[in-house]
Amino acid sequence: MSQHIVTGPERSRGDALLEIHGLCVDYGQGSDAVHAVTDVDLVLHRGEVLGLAGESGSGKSTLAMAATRLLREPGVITAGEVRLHYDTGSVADLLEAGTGALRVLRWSEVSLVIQSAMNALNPVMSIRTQLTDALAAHVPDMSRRSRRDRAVELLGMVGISADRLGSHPHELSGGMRQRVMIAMALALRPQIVIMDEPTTALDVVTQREILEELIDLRDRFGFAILFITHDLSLLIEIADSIAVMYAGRLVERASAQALFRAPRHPYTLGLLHSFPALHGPRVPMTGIPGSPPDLRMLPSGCVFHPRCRFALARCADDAPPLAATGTGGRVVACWLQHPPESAPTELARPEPGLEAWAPPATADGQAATQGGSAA
Amino acid sequence: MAVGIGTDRATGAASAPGSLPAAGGRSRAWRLPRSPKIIVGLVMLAVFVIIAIIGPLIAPYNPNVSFANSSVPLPPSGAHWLGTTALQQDVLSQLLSGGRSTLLVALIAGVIATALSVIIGVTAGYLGGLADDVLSMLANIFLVMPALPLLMILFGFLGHSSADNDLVVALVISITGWAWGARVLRAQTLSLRNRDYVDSARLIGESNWRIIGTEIVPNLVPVIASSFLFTVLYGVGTYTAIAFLGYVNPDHWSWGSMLFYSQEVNAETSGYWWWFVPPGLAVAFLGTSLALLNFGIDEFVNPRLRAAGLSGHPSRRTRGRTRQSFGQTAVIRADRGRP
Amino acid sequence: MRTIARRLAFYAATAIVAISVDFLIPRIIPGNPVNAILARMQGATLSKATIAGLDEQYGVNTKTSLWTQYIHFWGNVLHGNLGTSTSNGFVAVSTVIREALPWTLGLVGVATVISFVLGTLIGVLVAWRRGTWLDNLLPATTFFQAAPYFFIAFLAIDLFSTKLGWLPSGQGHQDLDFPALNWTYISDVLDHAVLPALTIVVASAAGWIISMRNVMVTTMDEDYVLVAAAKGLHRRRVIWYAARNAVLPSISGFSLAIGFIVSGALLTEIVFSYPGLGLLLVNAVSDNDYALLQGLFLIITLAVLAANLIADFVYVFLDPRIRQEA
Amino acid sequence: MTTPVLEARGLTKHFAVHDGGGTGRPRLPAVSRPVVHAVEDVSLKLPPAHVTAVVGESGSGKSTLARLLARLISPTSGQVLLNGHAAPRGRRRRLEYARTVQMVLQDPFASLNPLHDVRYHLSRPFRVHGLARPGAELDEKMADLLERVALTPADAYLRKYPHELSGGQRQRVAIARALAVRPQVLLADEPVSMLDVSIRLGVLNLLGDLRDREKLAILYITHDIASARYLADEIVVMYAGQLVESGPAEAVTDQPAHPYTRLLLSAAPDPERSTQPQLRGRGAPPSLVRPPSGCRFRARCPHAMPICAEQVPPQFPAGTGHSGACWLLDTEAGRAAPAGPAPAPPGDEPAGDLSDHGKHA
Repeated sequence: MSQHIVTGPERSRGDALLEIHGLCVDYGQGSDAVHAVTDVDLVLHRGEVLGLAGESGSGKSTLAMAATRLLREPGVITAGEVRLHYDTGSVADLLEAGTGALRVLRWSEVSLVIQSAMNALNPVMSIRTQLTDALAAHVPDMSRRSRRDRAVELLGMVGISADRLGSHPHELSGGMRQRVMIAMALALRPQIVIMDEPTTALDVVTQREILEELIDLRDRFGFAILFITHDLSLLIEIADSIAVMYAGRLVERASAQALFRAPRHPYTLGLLHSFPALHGPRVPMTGIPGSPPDLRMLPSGCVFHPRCRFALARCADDAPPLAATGTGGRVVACWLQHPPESAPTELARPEPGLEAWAPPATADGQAATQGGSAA
Repeated sequence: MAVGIGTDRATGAASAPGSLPAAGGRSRAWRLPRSPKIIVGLVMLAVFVIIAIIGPLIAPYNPNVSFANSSVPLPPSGAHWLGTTALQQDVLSQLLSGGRSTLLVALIAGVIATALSVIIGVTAGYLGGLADDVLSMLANIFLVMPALPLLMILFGFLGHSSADNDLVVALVISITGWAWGARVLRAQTLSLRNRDYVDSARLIGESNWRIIGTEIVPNLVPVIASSFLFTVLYGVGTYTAIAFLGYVNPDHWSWGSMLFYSQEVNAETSGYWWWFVPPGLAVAFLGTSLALLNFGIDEFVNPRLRAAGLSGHPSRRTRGRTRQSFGQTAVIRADRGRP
Repeated sequence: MRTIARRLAFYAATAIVAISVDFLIPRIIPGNPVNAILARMQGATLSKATIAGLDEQYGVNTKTSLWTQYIHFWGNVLHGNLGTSTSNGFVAVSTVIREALPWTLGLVGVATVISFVLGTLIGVLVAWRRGTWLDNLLPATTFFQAAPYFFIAFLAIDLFSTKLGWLPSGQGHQDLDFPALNWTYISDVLDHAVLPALTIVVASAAGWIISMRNVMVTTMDEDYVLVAAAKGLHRRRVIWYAARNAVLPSISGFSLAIGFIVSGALLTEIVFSYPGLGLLLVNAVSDNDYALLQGLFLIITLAVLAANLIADFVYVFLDPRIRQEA
Repeated sequence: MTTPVLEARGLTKHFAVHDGGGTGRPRLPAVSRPVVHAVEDVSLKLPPAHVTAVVGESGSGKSTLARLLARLISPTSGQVLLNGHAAPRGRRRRLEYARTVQMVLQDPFASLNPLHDVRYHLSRPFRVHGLARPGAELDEKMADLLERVALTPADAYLRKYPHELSGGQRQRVAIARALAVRPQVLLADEPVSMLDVSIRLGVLNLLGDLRDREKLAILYITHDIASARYLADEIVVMYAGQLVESGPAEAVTDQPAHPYTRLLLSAAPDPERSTQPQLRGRGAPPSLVRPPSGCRFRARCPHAMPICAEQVPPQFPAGTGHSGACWLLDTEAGRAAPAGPAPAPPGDEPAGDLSDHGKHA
């Protein structure tokens, strides 16, 4: 069934697909505006799984929704550009696009899977209608029959039998609904699929099954995924690279393994130490002291400094710029990395070479990883 | 009126697009609602309350006195600002005298019906089980039965004389008016009953009555207020209808009875608009003030209902050029002084 | 289907309650209705049998137990025997009602459907274009929602009939004996129905507008509407995604509204002297025609129940979650 | 192991299936409605100074179990023993029970009434149980309480309303309220799942401290097996209303005895994992309205045998203080494949297992 699904001919992994530059998003306007996303730069490459990690209020969903112009009122984009690269080589700035242009590129270039599939599927419409109406809107000359065939094919891709076409969402389990959402997202073979906490509401076994299928589909069709979640430990397993957000700002971006083995930002380090391990000796861990800040009353300087155990005097006054560090295009916004030699040992671990990387199978290795947090 | 809303709840770790970390939403629960709807509604209602209290005193004439023998109503003039009726009575004086009974009956009916609906609705919702089944059934029956025919058959048998008594009229109106509030309150109580903070109160050993009194009913205040306003609105309409049908003692001036007399001589087909328009508008605006307040409470309970143009202060800049439209986030380039 | 069965059981229970209320009201309310009737008939000589019949009907001067009377009452109701109308020359109540019923059903039925459809469409539009000038419609609708039906009827007559002379101000048709069913007659009936129908539509559409607008605004916040926009569907289709869901609460709230609308429509009929149940009702009260009063209450209640049942069928048809509930 | 403070013996809870209650539409009275077998024959002991974690997916019955133990709902059958005696009934006795057993609920945004300030929430348990007179004594006790949950200075918090607190602070207030009566048992139903990742450990550590300092017996309900391993002394795994495995925390996670526990472990996120985990037992839990005969996991189990459909597996020992409800562990019948207390690590079982089962099947 997959034979006639063609992945784009000239697609090569690694080209920039979606470039976000200096994006700023507010909720509300004027003096009560809340700055939900501030000056974010992010690039999604062809075929890449880019993880966007952060806690509630970090702006990760807002960023993704704003970049696709789907953010609701009172959200407003106040600065930046979002460039979408087509297969043909042409480029569109989504922030300058009009209604018609946006409608054409939606779903055919960028599709979306959101958290709770119960709410993302229309409760009074059949699965078939919801699978085929995007086809009908974007491929007007497609016959009713071939739309149906495509819907069957899509369901097959996510392991759901064709007899579910006539079902309504309430007749499916949570996992099935999320599979339908994924199938729907792939209907027009988009280059980009944005996934906003796609598995958070699911049980861990179902979550794992769906992630496996997802990565499998990505390998077959080569689309890129912007994967948004608060679960950093999950992201490290499935993402190629990860961007960490805090209070609306990007604080660190690196390849998944580099971020995991050698975090450069104290917040990333803290997050990594907020997930207890499944193996090895049990060691006390502390998480991060304090709470995420209220976006209405952000601290001065580096927004993370009140919770940072390494904070320097200047952190309270100056916001650190997002600066390149190490190799592989990783960036970090932290004064501790200026210069990198001055960083505390926990934040200066050697980066793993991707080729030379070997699984640290021993319990000792894990203990060492966690040692930093045991303070 | 410090009221918090059960529906107002942050979503915790799950950050839905567009939902802020709930700080703003939560503090809202403690502020006196100040929407334009509520202010306009309150001002209008205040005017009517003042008319009800001092209206009969400031009426220029005795509403019962005829000034002439002519049977042709006179249009508005310097002597009679709102003209006269077919009996040559002063319309303005009748209008000013007619507010009191309308408001009083509606108020009494509202209080009785709301009390009934709170008792029945909260009991049904909190107790659940058979009590709920029976009480909900009762409420639904009263909801489905058309009220006016029921009132008419009641007044038909009671005879017109009984309708002189404001209290009897209010009582009869409240019998047909409690069910809506009871149904809404039952549904709200049902959802509150399963709230974690009710379970928490139970867990520390609070008694049922204490839980109803301190955990459930205070959170129902907006719903009760809305149900009360709705019943008063219903009372105004129903009392006016009954008076319009002529079941209220003719000596008892109300806006409804003014409409009754104007209808008796076909004022509407004779062009005597000054006779029926003032009482009709008075009823309509009194109702509007109550409905606006109700609308305000709804918006307060569910802020999403707010009309963007009437609440808050949208930036003038955006209104001209980029209107927010669904599925297309506005881009308003602004220098916000980046850090 | 279980939902339908449940609703049927509920309506049956409501009908039983309504019939019992109908039976009880003349018996629990102080006073002697038969004397009142006799007083009103003045002079007219009534046979002993007629008076005995009245006594039985209202349970006065009788030794039969209340329960037996109740059973008897039920027997009469089930046979369509609603007594005789004293104000209409002792014709059977059922005959009197049968003549008036089509007028009311036609007027109220058509007006309600129009007002529901119109109100719902406007409500969708106002919700979708939130933040535009359309928001200003809401305070205006609030006014119409609060204004009594009969006041709007007054205004309609004053404006369109008295001042402009476009339409007749009363009756259901020209006073013709035995009208033939031809175009002249039909257009005459329609002519007479326009103003009353307009009154009902204007007065009741406001409620539908506001409720639809509020549900629609809430529904537009649902994720599936966002997904519809994200799919790049045409705007009308996106609106449909939301409206299709938002209309459900309106339909389930039908029972609440229909009682109001019927009450308002009866008053409208009175203002227009429309030959329907409303006019009968008001005359029955002023003539102490208790049997007719009871019969009317019964018929109106049953008609409202039937309308509710239809709304329930529509609801079940439109909501797959209920439809498949086995 | 010391005598348990709280013990569940054969607790079973069947719920009537809801039919549209709460929609405002009338419904018929209950006539032979089907029931959900939410919790089936669960026995459990909570010793003092001990955290027992109950791990399971949604619908596994873990929250129902906690509510049964808190006596928010009453069991269909089975017993709750408090310090070795049948738990008391009646209003007075309910207060007595509440003084010993307290509970913290999942959602800190819902468990505090938005209309009441922290002072009100904390003073109520003292007032209800007559533990402090209003005035200085009460103030002192509330300050002490806030200190116990690390919310200082107390004065700053007492005047606050729930909406002025962060999620973590709210959950600490909820815990403080539960601690006011100096209970012996604290039932915590997913106390951190609604909190931000970075502050979860703070609350978990607080629970650990309470166990150590105040010798509380704590029941920690969670779907996150890694956090159970972090905090708990003992882990109990539930599946579809039944208890499938229990034992010392590290034993359960490092040498899981039940195929379901292994599945759970292999599915849990683990950044240390080098290869894709192998899921053995895909699918969904069975309907609890008509639960399958025998072992409820058998439909998904890679090792299912005929006996699994015939009889509910009892708890078989799987090591010191470690047991599993799985016929594979039935050493006497010679069915057990993995000899000794340490079955295969999660995910990669020796192939020998399967062939062994095949012979018996």
